[in-house]
Amino acid sequence: MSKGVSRRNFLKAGALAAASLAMPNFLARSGVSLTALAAETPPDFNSSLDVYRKHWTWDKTVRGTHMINCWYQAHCAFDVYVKDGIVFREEQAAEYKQLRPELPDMNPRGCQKGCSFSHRMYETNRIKHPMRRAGGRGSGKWEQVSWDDALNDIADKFIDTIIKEGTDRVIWDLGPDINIGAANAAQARLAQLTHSICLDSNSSNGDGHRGAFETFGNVYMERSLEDYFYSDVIIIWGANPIFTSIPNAHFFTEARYNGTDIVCISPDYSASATKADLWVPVKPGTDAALALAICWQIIDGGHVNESFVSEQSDLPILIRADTGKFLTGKDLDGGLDSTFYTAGSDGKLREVDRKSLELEGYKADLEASLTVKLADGKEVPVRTVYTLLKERLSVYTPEAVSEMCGTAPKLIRRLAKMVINAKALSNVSGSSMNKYFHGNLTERAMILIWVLLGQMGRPGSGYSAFGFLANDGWEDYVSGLRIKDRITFGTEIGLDLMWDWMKGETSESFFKKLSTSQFTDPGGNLPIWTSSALFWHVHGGVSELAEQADKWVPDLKKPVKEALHESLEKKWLPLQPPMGKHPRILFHYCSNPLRSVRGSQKLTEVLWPKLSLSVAIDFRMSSTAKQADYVLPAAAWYEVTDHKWVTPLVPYNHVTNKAVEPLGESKPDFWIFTMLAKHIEERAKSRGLDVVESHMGKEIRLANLYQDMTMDGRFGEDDLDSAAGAILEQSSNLSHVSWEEQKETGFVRYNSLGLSPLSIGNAGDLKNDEPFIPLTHHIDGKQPYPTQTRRIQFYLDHPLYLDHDEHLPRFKAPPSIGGDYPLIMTGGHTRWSVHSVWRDNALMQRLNRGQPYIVMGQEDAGTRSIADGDWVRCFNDVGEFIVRAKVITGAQPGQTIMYHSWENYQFAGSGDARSVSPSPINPVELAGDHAHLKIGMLEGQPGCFDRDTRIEIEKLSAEDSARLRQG
Amino acid sequence: MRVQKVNTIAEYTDPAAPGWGSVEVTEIETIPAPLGLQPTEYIQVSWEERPYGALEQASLRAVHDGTSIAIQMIWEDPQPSTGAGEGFPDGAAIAFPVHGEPELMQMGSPEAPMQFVQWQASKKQARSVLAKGIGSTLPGAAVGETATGSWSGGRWTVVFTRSLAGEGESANLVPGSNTQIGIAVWNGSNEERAGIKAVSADWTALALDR
Amino acid sequence: MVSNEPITVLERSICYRGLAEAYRSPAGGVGILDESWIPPPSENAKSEFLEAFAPAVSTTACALYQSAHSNREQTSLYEELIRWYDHFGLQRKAKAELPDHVSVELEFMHFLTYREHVSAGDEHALTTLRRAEKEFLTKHLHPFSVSILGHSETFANRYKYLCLEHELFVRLHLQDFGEI
Amino acid sequence: MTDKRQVAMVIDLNKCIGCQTCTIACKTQWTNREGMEGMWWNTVSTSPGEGTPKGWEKMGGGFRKGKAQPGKLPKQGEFGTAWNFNVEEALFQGDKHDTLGPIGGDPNWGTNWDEDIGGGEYPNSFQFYIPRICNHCTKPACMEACPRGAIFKREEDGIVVINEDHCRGFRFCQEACPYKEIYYNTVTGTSQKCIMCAPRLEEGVPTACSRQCPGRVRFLGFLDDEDGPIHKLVYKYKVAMALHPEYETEPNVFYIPPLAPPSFDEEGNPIDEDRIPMDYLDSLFGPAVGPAIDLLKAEKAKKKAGGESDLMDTLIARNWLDLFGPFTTNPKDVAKTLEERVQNRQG
Repeated sequence: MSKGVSRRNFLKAGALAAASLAMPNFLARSGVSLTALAAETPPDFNSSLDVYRKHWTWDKTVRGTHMINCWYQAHCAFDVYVKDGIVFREEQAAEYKQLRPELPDMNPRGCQKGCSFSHRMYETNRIKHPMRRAGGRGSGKWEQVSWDDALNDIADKFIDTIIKEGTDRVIWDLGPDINIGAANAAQARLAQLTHSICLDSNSSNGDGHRGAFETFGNVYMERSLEDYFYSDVIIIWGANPIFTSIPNAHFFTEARYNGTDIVCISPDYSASATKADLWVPVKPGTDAALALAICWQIIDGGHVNESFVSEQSDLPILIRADTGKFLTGKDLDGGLDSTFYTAGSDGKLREVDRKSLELEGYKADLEASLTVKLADGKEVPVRTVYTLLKERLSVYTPEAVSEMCGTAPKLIRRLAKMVINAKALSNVSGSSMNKYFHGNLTERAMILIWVLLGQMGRPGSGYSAFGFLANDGWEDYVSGLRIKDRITFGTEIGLDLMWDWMKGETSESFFKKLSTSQFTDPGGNLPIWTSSALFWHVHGGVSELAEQADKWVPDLKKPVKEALHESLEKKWLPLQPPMGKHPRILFHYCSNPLRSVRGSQKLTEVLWPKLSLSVAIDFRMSSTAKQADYVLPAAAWYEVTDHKWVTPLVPYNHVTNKAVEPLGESKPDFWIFTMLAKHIEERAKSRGLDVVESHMGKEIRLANLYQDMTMDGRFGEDDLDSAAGAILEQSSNLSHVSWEEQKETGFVRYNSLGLSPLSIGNAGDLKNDEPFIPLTHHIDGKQPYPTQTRRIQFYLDHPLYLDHDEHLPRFKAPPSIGGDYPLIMTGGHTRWSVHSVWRDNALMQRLNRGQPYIVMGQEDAGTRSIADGDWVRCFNDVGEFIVRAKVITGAQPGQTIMYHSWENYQFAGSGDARSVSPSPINPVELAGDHAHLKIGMLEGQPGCFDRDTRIEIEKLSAEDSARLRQG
Repeated sequence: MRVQKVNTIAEYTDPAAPGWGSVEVTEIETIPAPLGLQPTEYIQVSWEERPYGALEQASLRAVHDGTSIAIQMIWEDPQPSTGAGEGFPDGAAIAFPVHGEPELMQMGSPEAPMQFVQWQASKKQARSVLAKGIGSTLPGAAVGETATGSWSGGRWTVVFTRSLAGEGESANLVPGSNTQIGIAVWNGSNEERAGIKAVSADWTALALDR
Repeated sequence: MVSNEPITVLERSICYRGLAEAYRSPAGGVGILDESWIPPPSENAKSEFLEAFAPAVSTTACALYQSAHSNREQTSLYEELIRWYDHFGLQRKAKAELPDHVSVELEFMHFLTYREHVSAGDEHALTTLRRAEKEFLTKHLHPFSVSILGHSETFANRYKYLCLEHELFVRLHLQDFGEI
Repeated sequence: MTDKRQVAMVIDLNKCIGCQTCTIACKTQWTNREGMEGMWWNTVSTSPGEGTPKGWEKMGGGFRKGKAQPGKLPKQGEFGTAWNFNVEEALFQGDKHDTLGPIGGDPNWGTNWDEDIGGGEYPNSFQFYIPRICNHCTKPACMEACPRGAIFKREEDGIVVINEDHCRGFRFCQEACPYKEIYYNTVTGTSQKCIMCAPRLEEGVPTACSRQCPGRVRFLGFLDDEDGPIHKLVYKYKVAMALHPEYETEPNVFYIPPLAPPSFDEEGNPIDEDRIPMDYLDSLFGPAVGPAIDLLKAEKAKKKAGGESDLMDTLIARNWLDLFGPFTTNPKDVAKTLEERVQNRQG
């Protein structure tokens, strides 16, 4: 009997009568009843150390991965260790097969972020209940609401907006982390069933690879990692793989041991440069000059692979001296303006074959120069693209280029020699080039090197731009699984595409048209897309920041705003909703625009006031969720079963399996979108609504939305698993292994590129037991390219390009965006997070500095008497932010580096790293009425630029820093 | 040193108990434990030039009530260290021979072990320790040992209690008979621990009243 | 019933059960805990409960997860608690609350004390169970309860008394152990 | 009597990309219990730099000419305190200006504070990443310093382990270790250190830091296994060498020294002068480092010219499992339970 505790009336009278065990959270592990367990003799216990006797124990492991856009370094199969319904550890599965004895295998994959996701999943910023804001937007005051209340309110506002103002006022802000699996298939189905607008985030992320698009008519070209082992020279250019391709990096360090020369071209002695055999420092944003110097060494030294360029590129094609345009059939004999000509050494013209690159022995004269008689009788001199290019490049001597990009002439010659003598030349591509204003010119100049040398389409040889590989069953599922085979797919879209199909267009150009149609009128039950960059600039007010763009960009022909409006009016670039019609509802799904969009301070000022509803769907609080009206808790990646797109670098479909129940009231995204459709249907019925017309005149069946969404109940809100399986069964490139087996192994190698518009551009034969080489359908198969001249095209005779003297590659100095300030704010993806998902994770922060910092060199810090760790103010004509300084030895004088994806709330004071980047639109990117310069999935849209931003940095006094940090 | 008989030691367990005022005080001199006797070369080398065990003496009082003994020990320590976090705690110990003639400086021997009760500022419970030579301390037999310390005005006052009789390998204290007592003091703020301490150079005779 | 003999082991176990239910839901613990101890729930019981225990809802709320009251990482705290429950043969149900929720820790004490009740007479079992109860209270439940009490001072509703009595009850149980 | 064997590790600094996946693998495997928040039994630092604990190379310990050297007791702040963050206030309750940051004000040191700072001056700066774990030395300074004999070296694999039941938290071991690889747990009052994943090795599973390294940087195996890669790299090719051999503890973790691109003259032209000063590498690895680097360069040139190189093929390790000697099991296939916690059961 215990002494000391006096009997107080803790218990109600009679409570002892019901004196039994009540344990809602537990059951006996051995399966006996709890009362039976209580009766057993207890195990011995002397201290809590006994609890740790069995240190490492688990109930089960499940194959999992992380459904986030790690892009170049995507994806890794993990074993997720579960005990008692809690994930407490994960470790790489590392069971990838070696393809060939001479090639390294892919193991183990994984990185420090993936290996700590279970820690992130349970952190305090996890959202566990639907929340509605209880104060002003961004006030940080929330109230917990039930799913029903939240979804009913959202459904009502959804319906009100559609009826009053139109279906194009509802916007799906889709971030880079959409998985092209079942989760975002549900969102896409809901979008296409309600004709609401999906934002293509690639343009506002600045990942558009504009130069590759202008040259190949397609951005998608990437090899598999094993293929790098066949290169004898690998150039890391516009990328920092040691930071941002952690699971891939061993291929480069191992290739270096294998005798391959690794070259790193970067302004700073970056982490990737430390692993190179030759580091080539270059001034930020001036890489085009260096590339053109190499091109000139190739041409001047007589190293041009003439047969390759004659067959594959537009270099032999004739240009009219008077107009600077291609000589066309229309000019000569009133024929087509899509017929172009080359000339043989005998001076006779030959039509450029639109159906095949095969020359059958014909030899074009690369430097043909003759006069032709036009249909209207005019005599016009014509010359080849090659001749014009040769004249243009002759100025890029090593000595001249050294002035432009700061690289020493001897070093330029040594680099050129290495490139020219390479047997198999490849590049590690990132996405920093197209975050410079003239990034497109840089990439066109880089591609010219590979084309002049014919370094393409062979083992270890080729240019890599944008990597994307997706299942091709997704479109089928989104359009309701009514499209069985690919051909009928054409008829669904419309007859003109069918006619192209008949006319011998390649499947690639066919799908390019399909992807463009999704921005204008998708028909065929596919979602409507619009460029996120255009959306943020026009509706979000970001373009107002670029008012003074003409002061920063010397050769602008007209103010950016005017050029933008002209492009919209002339329908060069479609924008939905059109200018002047305000968006009303914004769903943020897998995206964080207030953190990622350059000049995002404008969004809360201009766009948010227009919104009647902002809904964030995420598993954690973020800068964007803080400003939302509703935050809906999404299940995390070990709490759902689904699969994710990858890139050809690691051509394996990766599957994550549900290891534990979603935390709190969080739900899989699939459930959220399907339930939203159910609530809209119920609310529509109760409000007596049935059919509504979309802004494109399509019948929106609100009263049967849930029925249509679930394909008459086949895929209800709890059928995520079978929906994910159905997508793969529809996929021509992933149905060779059953869905059950794919869930078991967690990864399976693609057995073909498939027909998704997001992968077909790779134009190669992807097999599941061979390294993959892109573009072989063009190089070997002689299939034409999806460009105006059906060739790799360096000459763009579009008026915008001619006006800005960018019809041919050239060097333009990086403009002083943001004003005339001494330091350039370059940037880069960080080692410490993929986008912002891990940026505020405690484990990652403890291995970093816990607070945002800007990297600068010793010299620049010295002249401003800034010491490592000091609080500093970074400012220009557009904005400012305060941050701590990190002074390193490797940064180039004049260069600062603001690494990517700090959340806004991690910055002291009111500004953040985006406040100084106005990102004016580059006028040439507004072209849209051209044979291949038109909008498509993830390509052909205006980009975003922050790497030319100019700033000044000043040390903050103690009082300033205290005052400013209150913000 | 005399252990006065009282009817119960209960009133003496509080370091500031008034009863202690009337108990005879014995000063025991202390010297730094010899460097040469430190069990490892590393400890000798790293404390060669570092002063330690600077305490000169401690004043002790002791009473017993026929079943257990209470010993009050007071010594100068300008800087109290509770050993919170990474710090080292102040400490003190009272040693008695178990049997035979244990050499105090050698911490006894296998044939002549000694038992001591140790107090640390970082812990509430005292610890009984058996020593059979330097570096050989093992948990001692339980002798109902307690120790409560309080610091004020630059001095620690600690009261140890333990039963007179001890089973197994523990030092037996018999009323009316003589035994010996030795002490050790650790100054936490000087990072003193293990063999780095101030010790009584030799045993002090201890006579228990009948 | 008011009397002054000491509380029996069974009564203590049922008190733990009542406290666990009180922290689990707005209407919890009503059937067991005496009104003089904790006033009965008013009509807006739900908002009172959220006002007291949902940090996302009110700035003065007190989170009911031990991880929010200690600087231990969640995953390591979960692992340790799961090992405690596992050591005594308990397994979490699929849809159970997280292992560091105060109602789950109270439920575990309800189980240990109930087991102590049915093990009357088996000295070895009693000492083992009491030693485990003491260690679990010392390492987890008591410091957690003291921290909850600290937060609850600013409460304006009935839960102020629940946190007060809960901490007192746990502290008295801890003092009862003395030296085992 | 089991014959004495020694598990060893070779870490290739040309493949380490400083991503800290090893650090996180170790943290989630071992140092995630009470009092271990600030512990990193595996760390990766950027050299040249202060490293962790801050300025450990100036903290003494180890031996000189066989004689124990006094060492400094590193503080938690020097290892880098485990900052906590005001997530609750900044995200859920905060008014507009509550910044999410470390509680307790602006830190000025952390476990990886000098990441990517490097040495020298642009454009001839230099840096490389160096992972460190306990070296499980053949002559452990920690074992010889402990007055209670609470540290012992296991016969079957040479792993140096602290028996936490005997440890009284005196921390002479922490001072005596010249690599400062021992941490103090203020909650348990005991010293704790890397145990070379002994429970994993006992099940044939590689250590967490080596198996989970995406850079494929770590070779693991027994030093005496003659046809294993470790023996070859350490004894045959002599390209894997001890860090700070002058500490005389005979560490059993060996490093392949780092190569670097050529440095530049005044006009920015590449010259073949070592970008990483050889005297700096000597100060880390001793005089053997020069010939090792020459051999690496020569073997790479052989491969570039189309020739064969057993050394290069060993370092490439095309088949990932070749890195791990006899330890090739996937942990998920191990029995569901790993019995004893090594620390306090042995000895």
